Amino acid sequence: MDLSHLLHNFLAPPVPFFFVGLLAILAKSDLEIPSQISKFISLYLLMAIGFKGGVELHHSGISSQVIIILFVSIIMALVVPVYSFYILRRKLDVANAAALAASFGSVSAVTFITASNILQTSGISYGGEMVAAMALMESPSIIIGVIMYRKLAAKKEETIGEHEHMGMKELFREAFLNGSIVVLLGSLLIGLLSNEKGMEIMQPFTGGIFKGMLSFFLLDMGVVAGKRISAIRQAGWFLVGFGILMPLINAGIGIGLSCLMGLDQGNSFMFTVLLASASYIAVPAAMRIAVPDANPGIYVPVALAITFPFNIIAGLPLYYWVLQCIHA
Amino acid sequence: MDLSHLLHNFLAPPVPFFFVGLLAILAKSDLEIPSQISKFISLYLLMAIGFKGGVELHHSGISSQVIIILFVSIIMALVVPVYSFYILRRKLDVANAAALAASFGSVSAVTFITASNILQTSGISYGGEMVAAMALMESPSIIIGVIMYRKLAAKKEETIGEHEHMGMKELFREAFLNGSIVVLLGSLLIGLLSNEKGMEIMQPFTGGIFKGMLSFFLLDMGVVAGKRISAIRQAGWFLVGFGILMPLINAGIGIGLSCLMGLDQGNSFMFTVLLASASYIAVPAAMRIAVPDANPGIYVPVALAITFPFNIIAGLPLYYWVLQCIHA
Amino acid sequence: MDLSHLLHNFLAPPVPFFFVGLLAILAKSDLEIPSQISKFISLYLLMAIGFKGGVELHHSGISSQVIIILFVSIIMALVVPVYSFYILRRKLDVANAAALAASFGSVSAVTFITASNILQTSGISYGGEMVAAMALMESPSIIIGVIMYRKLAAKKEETIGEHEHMGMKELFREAFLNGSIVVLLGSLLIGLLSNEKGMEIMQPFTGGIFKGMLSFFLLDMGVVAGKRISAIRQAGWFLVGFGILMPLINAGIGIGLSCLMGLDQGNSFMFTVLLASASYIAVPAAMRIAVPDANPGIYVPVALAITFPFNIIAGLPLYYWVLQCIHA
Amino acid sequence: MENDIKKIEIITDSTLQSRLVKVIDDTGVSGYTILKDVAGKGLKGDKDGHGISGGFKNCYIMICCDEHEAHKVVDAVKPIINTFGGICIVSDAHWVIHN
Amino acid sequence: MENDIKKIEIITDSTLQSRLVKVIDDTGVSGYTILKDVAGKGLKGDKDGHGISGGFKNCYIMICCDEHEAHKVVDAVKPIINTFGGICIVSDAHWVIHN
Amino acid sequence: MENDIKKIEIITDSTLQSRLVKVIDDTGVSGYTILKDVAGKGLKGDKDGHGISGGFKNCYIMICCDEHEAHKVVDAVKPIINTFGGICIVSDAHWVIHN
Ligand SMILES: Nc1ncnc2c1ncn2[C@@H]1O[C@H](COP(=O)(O)O)[C@@H](O)[C@H]1O
Ligand SMILES: Nc1ncnc2c1ncn2[C@@H]1O[C@H](COP(=O)(O)O)[C@@H](O)[C@H]1O
Ligand SMILES: Nc1ncnc2c1ncn2[C@@H]1O[C@H](COP(=O)(O)O)[C@@H](O)[C@H]1O
Ligand code: NA
Ligand code: NA
Ligand code: NA
Repeated sequence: MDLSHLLHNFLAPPVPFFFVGLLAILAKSDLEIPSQISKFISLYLLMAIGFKGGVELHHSGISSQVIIILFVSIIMALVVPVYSFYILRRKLDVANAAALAASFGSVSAVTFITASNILQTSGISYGGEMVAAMALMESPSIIIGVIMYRKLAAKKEETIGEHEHMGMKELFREAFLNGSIVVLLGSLLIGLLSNEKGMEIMQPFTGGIFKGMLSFFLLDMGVVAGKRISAIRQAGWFLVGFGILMPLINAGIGIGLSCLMGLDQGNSFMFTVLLASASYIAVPAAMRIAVPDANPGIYVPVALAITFPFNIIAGLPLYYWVLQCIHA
Repeated sequence: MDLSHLLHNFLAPPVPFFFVGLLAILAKSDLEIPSQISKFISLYLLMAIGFKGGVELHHSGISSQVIIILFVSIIMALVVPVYSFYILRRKLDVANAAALAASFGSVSAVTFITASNILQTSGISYGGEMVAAMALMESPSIIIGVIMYRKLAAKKEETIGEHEHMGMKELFREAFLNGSIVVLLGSLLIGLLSNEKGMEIMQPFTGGIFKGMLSFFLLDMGVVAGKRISAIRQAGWFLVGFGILMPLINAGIGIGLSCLMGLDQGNSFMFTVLLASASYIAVPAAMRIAVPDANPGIYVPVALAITFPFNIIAGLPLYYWVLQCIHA
Repeated sequence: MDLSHLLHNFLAPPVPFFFVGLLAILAKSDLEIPSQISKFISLYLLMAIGFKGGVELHHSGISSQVIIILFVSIIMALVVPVYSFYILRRKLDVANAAALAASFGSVSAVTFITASNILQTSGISYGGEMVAAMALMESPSIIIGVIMYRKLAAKKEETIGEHEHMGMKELFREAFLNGSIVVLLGSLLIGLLSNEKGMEIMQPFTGGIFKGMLSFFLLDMGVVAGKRISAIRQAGWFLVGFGILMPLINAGIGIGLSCLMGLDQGNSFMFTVLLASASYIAVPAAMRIAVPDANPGIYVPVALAITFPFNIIAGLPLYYWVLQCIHA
Repeated sequence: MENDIKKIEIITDSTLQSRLVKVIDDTGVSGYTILKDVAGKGLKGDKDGHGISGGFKNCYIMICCDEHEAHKVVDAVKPIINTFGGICIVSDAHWVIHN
Repeated sequence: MENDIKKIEIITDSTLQSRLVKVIDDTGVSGYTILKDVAGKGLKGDKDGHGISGGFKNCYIMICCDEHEAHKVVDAVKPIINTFGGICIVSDAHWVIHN
Repeated sequence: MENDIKKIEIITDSTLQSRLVKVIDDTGVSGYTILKDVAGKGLKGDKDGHGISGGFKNCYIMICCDEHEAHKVVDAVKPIINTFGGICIVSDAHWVIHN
């Protein structure tokens, strides 16, 4: 599949629905997806991708390469927020830098799923371990972000009353047991344990209607990105630049590491996408409580209205193309 | 397919679910479809019908007949509210007449979809341009309705404070950019641009589960119609008559115009249904603001609890039968 | 299919999703399924199971055995609450005993559906009349429960003002016309009247995505059961024992009656499951009003957090195994 | 600001909503406002507002009216709340706009 | 308890929400709270909050502010409510915490 | 009408709901009412109540209790609101019915 073919992919569903949502909001349409529906479709997508990943893993087995991938993924989820934090500190205060760094250390499931969709249309497969990697990369950066915030914003903490201070235990629970991760990991496990019959049985749900549900979700993402876009102007050029350059840098690192680990094209692409994407669901929800003096009006729009669309529009084709050149 | 065969269709899903909902409410059951679910399924139906229409249009291409159909559709969407208004003025005040006239100038997507379902079971196809026609017919009557209201209810307007008066720009936005139209047109465009692969990929979502989702929606329509039916008694016989005769008159005009345009049986049927149906979603929402002194307790039940069920039960089979006689 | 094969079934979706939900809550995850989504999926499941049951019944016709099954089912729905009540009275007051007895006289649709799923994976069929039996068994126990409460808690009633006292007519409406029953019966009827085409058309919706939707619902059931589980401790050991022994006793009676009626293995299993399951939807909703001084914090958790999981985990395999031994 | 009114707020089990609306309608007040998805806790235990099991959701009904009407509403609502549980509170407010 | 404030409550058709929010924002108040799924009944008939037909749902907007701001909000909101219907009431309350 | 009570209203980020409920439960009040889908705007920016991104939704908690309990609730809630933002207001009301 050459680049023109790839670009063509962006005219086929699901991706263009993102632009329908985005343009609708920019044109001041009243289009709105009910909030419980967003939640439902997001859980559905996690369930489907988790289950399919588990099934893949069941087929491939847990090789030493799988272990390496998972290990490197966790390491990167711990390292990315650290250097992101120091870059961000040049312009942001500790709280906001920590929150945004955590966001970039974590992953965006929808970016991952959209990427998997591109692979599928190109007839390239990827391993179930990438879904496991995604699950494992969601939370560590939350812990790192909070630790950096607590260490480096010492004075702030004093103002937080003793019993309001979130204990480490509570923090870990918040980070590792939020609903999204539980559904993703649970479905992965169930996929892993399912016999062939279980897979066939779930196919119309997890496979058949998947693209349609993803289209619907991307429509919704477009709406939300459109609503958050005005916040970008307040955020200023530094953050816009960060939201675009950071995924490129992380993707570069991802491509390098994939080569070192000897991953095939599919896995390389998915690993790169994990590094390049930023979380706008699990991380912001945790940061509201764990880093209360960060401003979600800053850190969410960067991940949601800059990095996410950038990845969808330009990043994914670019990473795909680079990896194809490497693997050709 | 003869008439008995056609009537038989009304015993197969999705249509009978409408009666389940209706009878449940008349028997005072507490059956209720959660409101966000209604919104979701309604967006789903628009997305599916839009996408399928776009795909059809992609196949057929945009011929001169397509242009003619779209042109005539818009003209009718502008003309129907005018004569409807003058009929309604015999009994209603300007505001209510304008609002109800706008409703009849516009279309009901669910009636259209139910009609498309009848064609499908009969093995007759219709062109994607009919979906485009539906999209184009949704809004013009809103503008016409508001203009008539403003011109003819001069005194009323004075009571509306200067800055409350909805500017023409805002009115156009309200009319042409409401969420339903955006999703319908966006999906149409995406269908139009999709390659074969995109179509296949969406099939289980936009095709497979479509009938089931429509069944669910008609169940909901039955519930809502049942709840609005008591308002009919207050509305009086004039409005009941209008709600039944107007679709018949408009269907007659539709059948005539189809013959003049030389449409095939499928397109004629869909065009007729567009003319015969009345809007109970986009138009009422716009009228609440644009014609604030009209009573939605009057104009919505006529479209929703009289014209819609009338079309579903008697209208569609009738129009189908007449057109079959003509095309036989 | 031997027992190991059967146990294997519990590792394939949908059942393990129940445990994901349950464990998530016990681990204090914030996992939550939006309430309107729960309602939607529950209506979906009823629509699908009703429609499929109707189609089955259409195929099999209404034989004398069907009549016998329906008759016996109603009788049992009237008898079970009576003996349950007297068992419960040993520890509970009249109101709570009546409410809980009504719950056990009625059925759990999700238990029924999960059971049907086991049969399907085992390649065993059951008749559409079992779905009809389920519909007929939902409500009678509500009436019986309320009658026992009113007869035996005479003093209580005096405190309830004249016009608050729910009339028999209102009670019957509440019992027989709640939304779930209407959708179930309506869909059954539509399935019964559908021609072959209607069935095929609905297949992707009522069949294809069914397992996936059930998985999602069981996830939700796990969450709710997890939340109600703490109430069990307050309920005490008597109720825990009741919640486990009662389904066993009723299942025993069900197996006996199935033999007497000469049912085949599939029908026997489904009939047994109907008797063994307890309602946590229709009955509690009716009891809130009809038996206002019963404590829903007692009677719901027994049905939802004890009997339901017990049946799913241990009951269904056990009943299945016993019936297989009998029919082998 | 302008007219003094009473604001009545009722919170009780959802299953009672239609019954309450009926008696409130009968008092002839000009309007009321309803919230359907209300969670909470009271003497009858936790209502987590969950969608699966029946009977764990509240409704909230608010009525603005003059003092005379308020007495009528309270009298109509009282027996229902007394029988089935829930709360009803009244506070003072002022109409600013109502047409 | 601490500072005296005014609590303004507005209930009207959902379609007016964005318009109201705009004029309220313009008054410079520090915040407001919105409920989107509100049913009810008033002079313009029943709003059953149903999802199918447009125009049968209310929104509820609540603003806490000092008396001076309250006058500004009421002046901004009044023409909208007067034109399109709905209610606006004001009552007294106290800030306990607000940072 | 009958007993004087205090009505406490708390609006803050949804993620704090379980934490608030816990401290409120500990004060021993007889009940509270919760709304889960609350939008709004405050010092911490817009909450459009959207379902996709975490942390853009509020919860609303209302407690009716006597003045003594009200002090306990406010004391319990204050540190949380002070740390994480949101508002807490108190107003006067009267029990009409409560059993
Ligand atoms: N003291 C209270 N303050 C606020 N809401 C209450 C209070 N007591 C009860 N409620 C509400 O009323 C509902 C029904 O109360 P009950 O019947 O006492 O369980 C509860 O679920 C709460 O939502
Ligand atoms: N007296 C009232 N008390 C409480 N809510 C009211 C009252 N009047 C109107 N409302 C609310 O305001 C909405 C719009 O009012 P209206 O424009 O008069 O129909 C109604 O649907 C109710 O939700
Ligand atoms: N002045 C106010 N009036 C009404 N609601 C407010 C006000 N200030 C804040 N809120 C609500 O409290 C939420 C959290 O406030 P904050 O933490 O200041 O952003 C907001 O999203 C609003 O829903
Ligand atoms: Na990342
Ligand atoms: Na029309
Ligand atoms: Na039973």
